[in-house]
Parts: sequence; structure tokens; C-alpha cells
Amino acid sequence: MVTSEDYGQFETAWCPGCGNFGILKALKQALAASDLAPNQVLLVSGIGQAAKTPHYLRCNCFNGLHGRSLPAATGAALANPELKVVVTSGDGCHYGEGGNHFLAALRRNVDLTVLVHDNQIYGLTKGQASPTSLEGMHTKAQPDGVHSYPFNPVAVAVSCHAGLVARGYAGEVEHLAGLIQLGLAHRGLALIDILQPCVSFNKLNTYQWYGQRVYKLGAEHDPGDWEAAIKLSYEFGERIPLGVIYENQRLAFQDHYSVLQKGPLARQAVDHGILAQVMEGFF
Amino acid sequence: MVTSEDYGQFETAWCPGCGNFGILKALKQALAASDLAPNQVLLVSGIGQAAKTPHYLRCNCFNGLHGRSLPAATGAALANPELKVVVTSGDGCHYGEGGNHFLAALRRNVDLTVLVHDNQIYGLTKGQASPTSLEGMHTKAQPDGVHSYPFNPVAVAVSCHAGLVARGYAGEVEHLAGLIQLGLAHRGLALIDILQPCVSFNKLNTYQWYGQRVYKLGAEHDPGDWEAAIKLSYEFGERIPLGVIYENQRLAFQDHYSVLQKGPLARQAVDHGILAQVMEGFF
Amino acid sequence: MQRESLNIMIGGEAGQGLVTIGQILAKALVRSGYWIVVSQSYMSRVRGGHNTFTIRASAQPLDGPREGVDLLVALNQETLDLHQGELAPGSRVLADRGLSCAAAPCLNVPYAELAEERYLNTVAVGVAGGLLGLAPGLLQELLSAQLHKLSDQVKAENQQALGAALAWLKKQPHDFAPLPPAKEQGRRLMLSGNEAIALGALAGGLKFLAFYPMTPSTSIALTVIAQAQKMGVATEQAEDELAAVNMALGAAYAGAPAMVCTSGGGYALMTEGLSLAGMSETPLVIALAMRPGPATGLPTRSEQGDLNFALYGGHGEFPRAALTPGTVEECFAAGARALRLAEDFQTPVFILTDQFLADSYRAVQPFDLGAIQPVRPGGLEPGPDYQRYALTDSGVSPRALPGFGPGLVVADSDEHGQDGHISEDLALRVVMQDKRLRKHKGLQEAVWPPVFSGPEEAELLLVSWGSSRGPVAEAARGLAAQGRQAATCHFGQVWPLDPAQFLERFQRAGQVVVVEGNAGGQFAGLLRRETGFAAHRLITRYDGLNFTPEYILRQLAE
Amino acid sequence: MQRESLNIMIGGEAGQGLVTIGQILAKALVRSGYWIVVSQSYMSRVRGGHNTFTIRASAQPLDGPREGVDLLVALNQETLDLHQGELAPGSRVLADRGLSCAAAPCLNVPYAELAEERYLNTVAVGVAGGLLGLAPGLLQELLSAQLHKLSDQVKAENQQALGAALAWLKKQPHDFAPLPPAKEQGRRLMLSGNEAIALGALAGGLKFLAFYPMTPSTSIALTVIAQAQKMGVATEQAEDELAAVNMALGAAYAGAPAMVCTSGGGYALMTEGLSLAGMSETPLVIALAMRPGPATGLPTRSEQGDLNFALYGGHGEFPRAALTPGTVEECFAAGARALRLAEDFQTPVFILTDQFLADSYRAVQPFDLGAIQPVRPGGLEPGPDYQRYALTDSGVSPRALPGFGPGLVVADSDEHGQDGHISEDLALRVVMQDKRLRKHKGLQEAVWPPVFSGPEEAELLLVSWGSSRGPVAEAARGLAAQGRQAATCHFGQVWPLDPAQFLERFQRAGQVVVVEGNAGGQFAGLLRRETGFAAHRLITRYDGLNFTPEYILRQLAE
Ligand SMILES: Cc1ncc(C[n+]2csc(CCOP(=O)(O)OP(=O)(O)O)c2C)c(N)n1
Ligand SMILES: Cc1ncc(C[n+]2csc(CCOP(=O)(O)OP(=O)(O)O)c2C)c(N)n1
Ligand code: SF4
Ligand code: SF4
Ligand SMILES: [Mg+2]
Ligand SMILES: [Mg+2]
Repeated sequence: MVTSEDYGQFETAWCPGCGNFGILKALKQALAASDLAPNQVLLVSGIGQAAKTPHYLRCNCFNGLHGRSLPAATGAALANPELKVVVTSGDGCHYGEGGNHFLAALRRNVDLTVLVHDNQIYGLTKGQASPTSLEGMHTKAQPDGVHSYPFNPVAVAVSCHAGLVARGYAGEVEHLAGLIQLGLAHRGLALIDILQPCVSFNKLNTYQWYGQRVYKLGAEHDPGDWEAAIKLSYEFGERIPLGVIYENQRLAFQDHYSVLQKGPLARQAVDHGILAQVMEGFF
Repeated sequence: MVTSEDYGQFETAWCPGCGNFGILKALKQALAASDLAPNQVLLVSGIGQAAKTPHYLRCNCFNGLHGRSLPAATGAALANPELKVVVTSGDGCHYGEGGNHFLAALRRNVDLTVLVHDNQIYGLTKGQASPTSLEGMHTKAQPDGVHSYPFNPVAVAVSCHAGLVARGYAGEVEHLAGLIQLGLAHRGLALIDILQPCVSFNKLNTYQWYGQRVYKLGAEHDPGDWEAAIKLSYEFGERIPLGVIYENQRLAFQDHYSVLQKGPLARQAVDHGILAQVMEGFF
Repeated sequence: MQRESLNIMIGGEAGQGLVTIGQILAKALVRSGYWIVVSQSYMSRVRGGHNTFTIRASAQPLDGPREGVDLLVALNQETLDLHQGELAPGSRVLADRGLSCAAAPCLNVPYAELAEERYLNTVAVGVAGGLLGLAPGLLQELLSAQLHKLSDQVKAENQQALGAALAWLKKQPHDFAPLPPAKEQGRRLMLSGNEAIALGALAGGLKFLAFYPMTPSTSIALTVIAQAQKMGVATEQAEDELAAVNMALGAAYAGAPAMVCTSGGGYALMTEGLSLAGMSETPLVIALAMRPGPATGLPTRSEQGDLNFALYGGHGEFPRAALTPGTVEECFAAGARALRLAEDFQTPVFILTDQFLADSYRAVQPFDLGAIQPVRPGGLEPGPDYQRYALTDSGVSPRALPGFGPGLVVADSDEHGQDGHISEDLALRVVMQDKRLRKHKGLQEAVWPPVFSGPEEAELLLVSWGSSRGPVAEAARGLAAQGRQAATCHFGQVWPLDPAQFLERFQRAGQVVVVEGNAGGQFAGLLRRETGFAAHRLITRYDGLNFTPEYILRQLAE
Repeated sequence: MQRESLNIMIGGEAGQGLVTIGQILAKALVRSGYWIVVSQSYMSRVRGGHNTFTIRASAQPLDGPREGVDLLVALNQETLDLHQGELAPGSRVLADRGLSCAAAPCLNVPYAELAEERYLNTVAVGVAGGLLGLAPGLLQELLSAQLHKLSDQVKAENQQALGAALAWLKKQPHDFAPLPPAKEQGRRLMLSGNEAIALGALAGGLKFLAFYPMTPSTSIALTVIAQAQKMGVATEQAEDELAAVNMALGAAYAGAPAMVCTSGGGYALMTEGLSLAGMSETPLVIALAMRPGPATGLPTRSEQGDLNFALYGGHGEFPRAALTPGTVEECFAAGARALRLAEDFQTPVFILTDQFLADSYRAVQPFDLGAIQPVRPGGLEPGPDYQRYALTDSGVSPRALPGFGPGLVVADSDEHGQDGHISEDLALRVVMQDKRLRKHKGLQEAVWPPVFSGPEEAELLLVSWGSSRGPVAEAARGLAAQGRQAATCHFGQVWPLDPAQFLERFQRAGQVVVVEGNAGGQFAGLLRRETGFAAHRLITRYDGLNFTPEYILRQLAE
């Protein structure tokens, strides 16, 4: 039995009170509850406060570039189907710099668990607007307020028929751990957009702000109902639903690759005999 | 009165029968019908067959990089609010390489008319799948068929509250010209996704295929009704609606900039007196 | 009159199928024992315009293309208009009845009489093949192979067209001098440079390829993809080049030897990932097929203009290697070698090629696959105390794969300690940067030495890298024929450089001339930077075409 | 004891407000007539860790920072532990009551008694300012300016805290030797390198800025943004760096002098756009603030590791210029100059800086704005026959703006004719490439010459570029004090190079030592490549910190 403690306890570089602590805790709990040992898990991240997460638990880690965690994770998942690949990065990473990869990963439905620490701000670079920042929010880089319509990751994910789409909240650790566990169990891309207060820079979307708005979805919502999910995905205002918004059973991207049926590519010897046959076509 | 002829007639490098011819014709008609003279218009494009369009009519032209037409167009529009900026590129350009810019431009609602020559294939590079290629389509690069869920530009645009979202068809030139004209008249981002047969590489989505499916939206659809638009945006199968799917009156991105009220930036002299005042803050 | 070599040019519009004609003729020549060098020239469009497929053939081994045309297969009048100036003495033109050519005897083929219009290509193969003295049975066989997916009726009609063409030719009086018969050569492959890179990489252990289409690199990917299932390779067309390179890094980290292929603008987008390969010490092969820039430039033409960018691309400092094959055989070797170097030194390795070599078919002896040891990453199980970036004398840390043992494999883009975890310890920074940079020495020791040929004490030393190898070799032969003491030196790898392998000989040569396909003399600049040696002269080309011996000789004569 | 200069270090955790303390003290010093050089050291985090803000101050002009600490304002014990080894003779420590320091006399400030905890910074300003002999009225004034947005009550409480601190200090026996009084200097600005680049660009006619946040470049953007409305500049935070550079190109094409600012990884993403600037001949200024790579590296530290990448980034070949300011004044000049060069030569121009200079505040004489002629693009109306890429001797085509006249302005990423339309004419390609490359000569003629100082016939010539200017100047002064014939040569522009401006003097020098903040000796390599001159020695630094004169002297002594 794996426990949360197997994932260790590390000093972080986060601000006291940051929502990332709740996410880290939930992640460890979910991994343990899924009975995944640290060496079976690969955490892939980009750059940002959220993206430091893999340094704060015991696991395999590929901490890559800002915005590029999804392609790196996709590559790793295609190289070794036995790894449980979890992606953990910020809203800037996933929806800003990495927006194109986000779209592509949803459409591919790669079997990945994708955690987006969505603090609606660029934390590490000290407080510029992110794609999910609400219109009108003021920052030093947006002194006249944000002019863009906020990105709705949940809606876009549902519209691209991603495997599982959920929203969690860093202030609801147990509930979030449950969502992550569902994500880990789902075969296909599981997006978990996590509302994450940034106590240093986001003075608008605070614990209080989120706390007043979030509610947990109950059994009345059927995540298998795509139309209902689409509708629900636009609810982000006075009330914000938490839970699994959408789930389907589309084939995971990896399952299209026959080579992956044979396990990790590194274990499959190169067959020069077959190559010699291939060469025959060029004589 | 501007006429279509003012936009000239040029030899193209397109294949005979290509859907691009219809789009080019419709574009010229729409520009003329909008009474825009060539020197008032700036066409911005990326790279691809579609992106060659600006070379085939008389107008100002910034033919930039594959996938990067929207940022270039945004920059030009922010530099000179008197230019009518039209973007014309392929599905690969806009939804593939340029996917992140597509999302951002929608959210900004830049006052641009964006024509996507959507042939559901990479034409210029000889027939690889594009983001809008249907699942299962076979190409040399996808010999086992496309595995990704097709990108739905109309749905994503509606979900991002882009200013005007329409679908046209290269086989319906008059109708398309009308849509482009509406796009030119709309203040805000007007996306016109144009079904465009590629006779050389897309043997699936042919004139016949589109012809059997398209129908024109009538007055029963209210483009102001966002919920209806969202629903309609998912109709892409046995039947494919043509026409304006969604329109709103969100402020165009440019209208947030007070400096643009004074006209082109190039006409505004740099005021060293004001700069001297600014410098006072650093003493 | 018998010729030492023969230039056959097929010209016409895109979409007329001239590449098919060219490939069948080229393969027939190879099967008949000839050596070939193909040069393809095409425009950035799918239909129309003007393209050519030129085969230089000889009964003797060839190094490169030559100028001039001996047999012009003109599919339209434009081809005649554009190329009649290139026709050599004794040349012949093959063209449809309506077309005319003043410069050389023209065989006007009654295409419409010999077959239906859609079999025009087959008729052209028949007439040209017949003129070249190729065995009818061989042409039939290659035609069937070409058509293997089509219906029996189409096959039969094609063979009929071929027969009609051959029969028609027999009745035409012509005194076209074909090549002398070739010696029996045993079975040889016909491969383009890009196909060879792809096959070489497969031989070397490639397991993952990500790419975004870009001429002239795409055929590397398509060659791998066509064999991916059989060879157990996972491939993916990425959403952009940023994704391609990061997918490759993720795959390589997880144990799949990985390659990306691209061209200039796509490579530009990969440079951030390149730097990550350097920092995370992840093996990565980048096949960079060059075309003229800047920006979109001339997307279907050739240039060697991205050498500097390959050597200095990516922010920060990290070791790398750059292979610059000059022949199709070297392309194959480079494919395998690049994977080996990337794995052994855990750093990015380039294969630099260009449109000319990428698309140039050649006759190639079968490869000795037994001599290639495919890369197998991660022999090591990560033990409980595994440290991804353990310090070593060579700078190379033992590599283990995540999930293959009890330990953890931590790779990081930030500066980090031996355990891979982020660190802001500035003394450690120096230790880790020194560790990474130490790998340069190993790469330098493993470098493919430059290949000299010709006299030791040369009056003139022509230096090439990449695809200019062949033209330079042919030019040197021409100079030798004029009685000059000309030698050549080819760099099949331009980075790292080991001056001990060449500098002394450069210093002894009367005149050192660097021949490279760019305007700036980028390799000459590199030589000077690294050795202080300033080439006496530079021959450059940047009009989108490959070098020819004639071009080099003309420049030298100026 | 009176000192020539004084090093004041404020140390503590991120979030403790040490930058505020530092800025107030620095400005007070400047207002009091002192010269300052600030060095900021901070970690890649928002709270916690260990940061410092160090002010070197002197009554004489200063060129750079120095090592050692004379007054350590320690906001926590860690600061004491980490920096007590740097304390110079006669130094003093300011720390809270509970904290202890063995290495130097410690003034234990009873922070809790003097004010509420949230006013700790103000108390620190008071005590440190008092020790430095700064006028209480001046401190009060600067404190009010700092607090101008806050409530009256907070202002009053802050002033109270300041008063309490000053009063407390008066009662403390201490013999800290402050600086000698400074001469009256007239009004001077206090500016960091990045602020100066931004203001210089505004003076030079900047009208458009796009960026994506990236340390240490972000403050350039924030400085412009803060003044954008007033100065009539359109700015946008782009979705990524690809967008930022392409937005800038679109804006520049349409007539707005444009700049992007970024750091290594972001610049990597801009290299494709850079190449487009070259091909489309669109003016573009790239302010590249360097930090240690590869990859994410040390995001908040300093390095000069991206010189090669700036010079060779982008596919294909095209002209460019690279300014490398070494002082805050040069940063301002470079901001304006870069826009001018970009516009005059219609090609990309770099401003290379690094974290040290970016964040280094200095006292600066007011600029003569009248001497700067802001760029005004497109004086020309496009006439009916306007050709965007008309051939000229200089390679520069008259530039007109779209929409400003009856003619059309066609810019293209493909190879093109004079009219801007795509072309595959290969002879034209050479004509157009030669046209573009001709601009190099004009850029070379316009180059900022390197600045020599010290004896003509030097035993030792220390060469710097960018931020190493100051430390090198100070090191040379140190050598001169030892009686050595040491001269310096600073390159405020590293590309193009005009060897006539320096080579002969380099050849005459006894020993030429290049001092640069990278491991590879990138500028030394460039020198050799371009002139054949091999520097005798290289002093490098790549631990994330800036050079100091002491570091240089230690290396020289080795
Ligand atoms: C290519 C590139 N551009 C910019 C940066 C600088 N950068 C680092 S983190 C970050 C934003 C982080 O925001 P987010 O992803 O939301 O993470 P958070 O810090 O809020 O958790 C940026 C812009 C970078 N590292 N790489
Ligand atoms: C960065 C970059 N990558 C790849 C290419 C090669 N390329 C040119 S056009 C094209 C695809 C074109 O597809 P699409 O945008 O759909 O246009 P179409 O030709 O179908 O009209 C690609 C991949 C390029 N020019 N630049
Ligand atoms: S800046 Fe915000 S996101 Fe970053 S650690 Fe602090 S509270 Fe968390
Ligand atoms: S390849 Fe397709 S898209 Fe391109 S010109 Fe031909 S038909 Fe049109
Ligand atoms: Mg964030
Ligand atoms: Mg397309």
C-alpha cells in the first residue's frame, strides 16, 4: 500500500498561504490512493510557480520549458506506456504560452492527467494577467485593466471532446484529491482545472471570492451528457461548479499505436532483419 | 465607386479547380461592395496556398510567416486604425501552427476580418492532415488515419465571444462575398471559416461532399443568441450550416486604446516635452 | 561518339508526373549498372510552373551533378524554351509533336497516337528508356512495380503504352549515342539523401520521430513513417515545431531515441527546445534540411545558409555536434551516427543537409547493417540513490530511464544539482556548467575526421562541407585534368573541429578555397574563429541551386 | 576613517521589502550628491529565500560595483550568516535585537519598540539613513513620495516610525565613518539600466511595444507601459513571444517604431520573426536581457551568454546590429539609437543587456533630449508606382507606409521582386539578397566605435562589452594604482565591427585580455573570426553574478 508519506515532504519556494500547497497535498493523496508508487509516476511540468511542483514530491520528473509541458508529456507517454504521466503547470503555461499544445492535446486525447493550477495570474513573473484573468483586472502590465475575454478552459476542453474534464479548488483538498484520483483512473486526457488563490498577486480571485462561488456538482449532473456538459462549462460567475463536468470513453491517443502494445519502446530491440526487408523496397 | 476590377487580375500558382479561386473572387467582390479602395486595405497572410492570396489582388500586403498572420495583423491594426485589415490564410496556418494566436485574437476581439481557407488539409506541403481533417482520414503522413478529434473553429470562436463568427463555402461565391462584406462591416473580430475544396490532396472533402451537406441559415437563426450559436456551432456532419452563426457588439480591441483615437501612430509626433515630464518621476 | 556521362533532364509542369518518369529511368539505370546523381528543381506549388528532374548517369562512379543536357525529355514547350541553351553537343530532345526546338535534333513523339493522354508518362519512359538503351524487360518490370496498387486493366494499358513507345522508337532513325554498357554491379539501392538519413536513423535505433511538415525535410519524416509500424517507431505530426522538439525530448527522456526533422523557420522555433536538450542532457537528433532564407525565402530550393544558426542556436552555452554528410552514403551513416553521439553524450546532434542532397537520388551499395550497433538507452536501472546528473570526468552521467527501477529520474530545465532538483547555489552552477561543457572534449575526440583527397602538397586545396562535396570532387578532377595540383578536403562533420586533423595541411597548401552554399562564408568564418586560419578564397552560391563543378571552375577562373 | 566609497547591503527574504529600503536610501544618496552603483541579487521566488540589494556609493563618480560590505542592513539572521564573511574593516551591521553577528560591531535595532512590525522597512531606512549621514528631511520627503498612494494615517505612522528611528540612532554611541560630504551635483536621475533603455526608446520615437513577461527583461516593458498613454505608445502583453515579435513587425510595417523585450528562451522563440524582419526589411528593436542558460537556467541571475545567439539567430543571412551598453547612460542612448538604426537600415537591431545592468540603479545627469531626433517612419507617400524593395546602392529602399498614399506597400517573407511580390526567379534572388546584405556596410559605417581609455601603449589591454565595462574600468584603475600600464577598450556595439577602429591598437598592446560573462569567450571568438586577432587571455564568469574589479584582479593574478 502506497501512502502519501511515500511521496515525501519538502521545503517549497511558494509563499505562505499559496493555493499550491493544497494542490500538492491533494496530488500526493490521490497518487497514494491510486496505489501508484513514486517510481511508476512521471511528473511533467513547465515553468512557473505551479510548475515547481515536481520538485516537491518524490517521483520521476521532467521539468521542461514554460508552456511546453504537454508535448514533453506526450512524447514520454508515447515512449513508455507503463509510466503514469501527470502534468502539472500554471494557467499561463497551459493556456498562455502553451495554448496551442493545450488544444492539440485535448484533440489527441493523450492518456495524461493534466493539473492546471489556475490562479488567473502569472505568479512567478510577479503578477501580470494570464489568459484566465477576468476582464478589467488591473496589474502593472495591464494598468487600464485586462481587455481580453477570459479563456474558458473547461468549455474548450469539452468542445474538443477531451476524455475527462473537471474543475477543482485548492481550498477543497479532499474533493480535489478525489478528482485527481478519477483523472488518474481515466484512460485518456483528464483535464483538471484547479482554482488556486495566489495570495501575493491576485487580490481579486481570493479564497473568499472562490469560497463564495464554488459548489460541488451532485448526482444530478451526468458527465456523460455532452450537451449538459457544454452548458455547465459556461457557468463561471456568481456560481462556479466543482467536479467532473464531462467524461467520455474515446480511445486514448496511445491506444492507436500498435507498437505500444509491446510495452516501453526502450525494451524493444531494433530488428535489423526487418530493416533489411524494408531496404528491399529501395533496390 | 470601387469595383472588383480595381483589385486586378493576376496569374496564380494554384491548381486548376482549387477552391481558392472562389474565395479570391468573393473577397474582391466584397471589398468592392464595401467601397474600399485597394490602398485602404491591408491583407495579412501566413504561408501556404491560401496565404498566397494577397499576391493575387492589388492591395497593401504583409505576407508573413506560417501561422503568424494574426499577431502581425494585430500589430498593424494597432499601429494604424485607418487601415482595413483582412487576414487570409489556411486552416494549417490558423488552427495548426497559429492555434495559440487564434485563441488570443478571438479573446481580444481585434477589429480584423479573418478568412480561413479551410481545406481540411495542408495543401502547399502536399497533403498532410490539418487540425480540421476528419478522424480517420488517410495521408502519407497519417497512413493509419488521423487520430485526433477535429478542431471546431466555429465552436471555439463562439465560446470565446469573438465579434462575428460565420461559415462560408468556396463553392457559393455570392453568399461568401456577402459574408465577407458583413465581416468587413463588423467592428471587432470577424471569423469566416470557409470550406474550401483542395482538388489535389483532399479526396474526402470534395465539392460533392460539401455540396451535399451545406445549407444556408435563414432568418430563423438569430446570431445574437449566444446559446443558439453555441449549439449550431457543433453542427458539422450530415448537415453543415453556412452563414453568420454568431455576432455580438463587444468593444473591439483597438477601441480600448486612447492613442488610437488620434489616428495612425505614425502621424503622431513624439513629444519630448511630455517625456521630460515623465523623466521628472525619476529625479 | 560515346560519352563519359550523360545528363538526362525531364522537364514540365508540376502535376505532369515528371518525377515518376525520372524515378523509373533512374532506377532502370541503376539496375543496369550505371551510377547516377539526380538533381531535382521544383517550385513552391502543386500544379503548373516549371520543374525539372535531372539524372546524370555514367558507367563510372560519380561524385556530383554536371551542367548541360544530353537528353531533354520536354513535357511542354516551356521546357524547351528554358533549357535549349543548356543542350550539349550531340544532345537530343524528346517532345510531343506540336513542340519545337531549334537547338538540337528533336524526336517528336506522337504521344496521342501511341496511347491515351493519361499514359503520356509511360510513353515518355519508353521512348527515353529506349534511347538510353535500357532493356525493355527492365522497364516493364519497374513500371509494374510502380503500378502495383492499380487495377489490372490500368496495368495492362500501361504496359501496352510502353510497348508502343518502344516499337515506335525502333522505327525512328536516330544516332543518339548512349552510354557505354556498364559493368555488372550487383544489387544496389537507389536512395535520396533524405531517405538515407531516415534509414540510417532506423538502423541506428530510432524509436521516436516528431515533425511538422516543411520542405525539404518532410521526406525524412515520410520515410520513417512508412516503416514505423514494422520498425517499432512511434511517430507524430505535431501541432507546431515547438511541440515537435519537446515531444522528442519527452520521448528521449523516457527512453526512445528520438529525432525531429525540419527546415530553417521550423528550426528557429525549435531553438528553445534545443537549449533544453543541452540543459536537461537529453539526447536529441535534429535533421535540418536547409533552403534559402531569410524567412520563407525560396522554400523548395537549396542553400547552406543555416550553419551558424545550427552552431549557435539556443540560448546559453552547451555542447553539440553537427554532421554534414556530402553523399547519400554519408547521409545514411550520419543518421545512425547522430543517434549514437546524441545518446553517448546526452546532448543535441545535428544532421545538416540541404534540398539538393535531400532530393538527390544515387546508386548506393547495400549497407552493412551488422556494422551498426543500434542505440539502446538506459542500460542502467535507476537504483534507490540514482542521480541523473552525477559528476564524472567526461561530463557524461550514467543514464537511467524512469520506471525501469526503484530509483527516480529527475530532469530539469533550471540549473540543478546532481539529483536533478532545481538549485540556486551559484557555486554548484559553475560545477554543473563545467560538467556539461566537458562533454565537448569527448565529442571532439569522437569527431569524424575531414577526408582529404589528391596530392599531399597541393597548389590548390578545395574545402567542402555537406552537399558541396560531390561538385568539389568533380571540380578537382577537372583541375587535375588541366594539370593542376588540386586536392580536396571534405568535412562530413563541422563541429566540433579538431585542428590537428587538418590545420597543418591547410597551412601547407598553396591556396585554400572554401566552397559553400551561402553568401557569408560561414564555415570559412568558423575555421578562422577556431584555428585563426583564414581561407585564401571563398566560392559561394546562394541562388537556390546546388554547386556544379563547372560553377566552381568558372569562379576559380575569374 | 573616511572612505573613498561605501558598500551598503540590505539583505533579507523576498517579500520583506528590502528593495524599497534600498531604493529610498539610493535615491537619498543621489539627491545628496553621491554617485551610486546598485547590484541586486534575488531568487526565482516571490516570498522567502535570500535576496540582497547593494548600493555602492561615493562622492566621486563610480564605474562599477565592488566586493565587500561596509554597512549590512540585515533583515534576518540568514543575511548575517551568509554575508558576515564579506564585511570590510570598519564595517557595521544593523540588525534586529535578537540577531547576532560576530564579525563586526552590530547595532541591534529595537524594531518592535520603535514602530509596528509593518513599518520595519521605514525604521531600517531611518537607522541606515542616519548612519549614512543623510538629511532627515530628505528621508522624510522620499518616504512621502514612496507612500503617495496610501492613506494619511499610514503616511503619518510611517513618518513617526522614521522619526523614532532617527531619534533612537542619535542616542546610540557609534563611530561609523560615513562618506565625505558630496559636492553639489545639480539634479540627477536615478535610473536602472532597464528603465534607461525604455526611456531612451521613448525618446527615440518608440510607438509600439509587445512583450511576454520574462525576467530580467520585464521591467523594460513595465517602464514603457507606465508611460504609454502619455507618450502615445500602443503596448500589448502577447500570448507568447512568437506573437510579440510578429505583432511588432506588423506594427512597424504599418508605421509604428517597434520594440520587443525578452530574455534567452523568449528570444529563441523570436528568432523566426527575426529572420522575417531581415527578409521583409522591417525595422525591429529587440532588447535582450541576458540571464544564465541553457534553458531556464538561473532566471534571476546575470550572464552574457547569448551573444552568439543574438548574432547568428534566425535562419538565412541578413544584416543586423547589436548594441551592448555598459552604463545606464549607454542604455538610454542605446534605446534611442537602436530605433534609429532599425529605421534607417530597415533591419533588426539588438540591445543586449543582462540582469546586473538591467537592475542596476545609477545616478545619471539629465539627458539632452534636444540632441535626439525621434524616428519618424515613412516620410514618403507611396506613389502609384511605389516599390517597397527598390534597388539602391546602399541596399536601403525608400520606405513608405501603407494607407498613406495612393500606392501599395507590399512586404513579403518569400523571396520577392522590387515590388514585394513573391518570385522564384533565381537570378533575382541573388540581386535581392545582395541588396539586403549591402546594408551591412552602412551599418558598419554607422557603428559606435569602441571606447579606449588609459595609455596608448599599454602593457595590458582589458576589453569589455556590455555590463562588464564598469568592473573592467575599476580593475584598470586598480592596476594603474599598482603602477601597471593598463588600458581598457569597451565595445558599446559588438556588431558590425570595424577593425580599423581597434585592431591596430590591439596588436600593439602587450597583452589583450577579453573580460566577458560567459564560459565560451564568445566575443573573443567573434574578434578572431572577424579580424584573425586572438586575444591573449580570457577572463570569464558564469556563476550568475556580475564581474567585480576584485574578481578580475584575482583572475589576472592567477
Ligand atoms: C519562453 C518563456 N517565456 C517567458 C518565461 C517567463 N515565465 C516564467 S513563469 C511565467 C508565467 C507563469 O505563470 P503561470 O504559468 O500561470 O504560473 P504561476 O507562476 O502563476 O504558477 C513566465 C512568463 C519563460 N520562462 N519562458
Ligand atoms: C514554421 C514553418 N513550419 C512549416 C512550414 C511549411 N509549411 C508551409 S505551408 C504549410 C501548411 C499549409 O497548410 P494550410 O495553412 O492549411 O494552407 P494550404 O496550403 O492548405 O492553403 C506548411 C506546414 C513553414 N513555412 N513554416
Ligand atoms: S506568487 Fe502566488 S502562485 Fe506564486 S507562490 Fe506566491 S501565492 Fe503562490
Ligand atoms: S494543392 Fe489544393 S489548396 Fe493548394 S492550390 Fe492545389 S487544390 Fe488548391
Ligand atoms: Mg498562474
Ligand atoms: Mg489548408
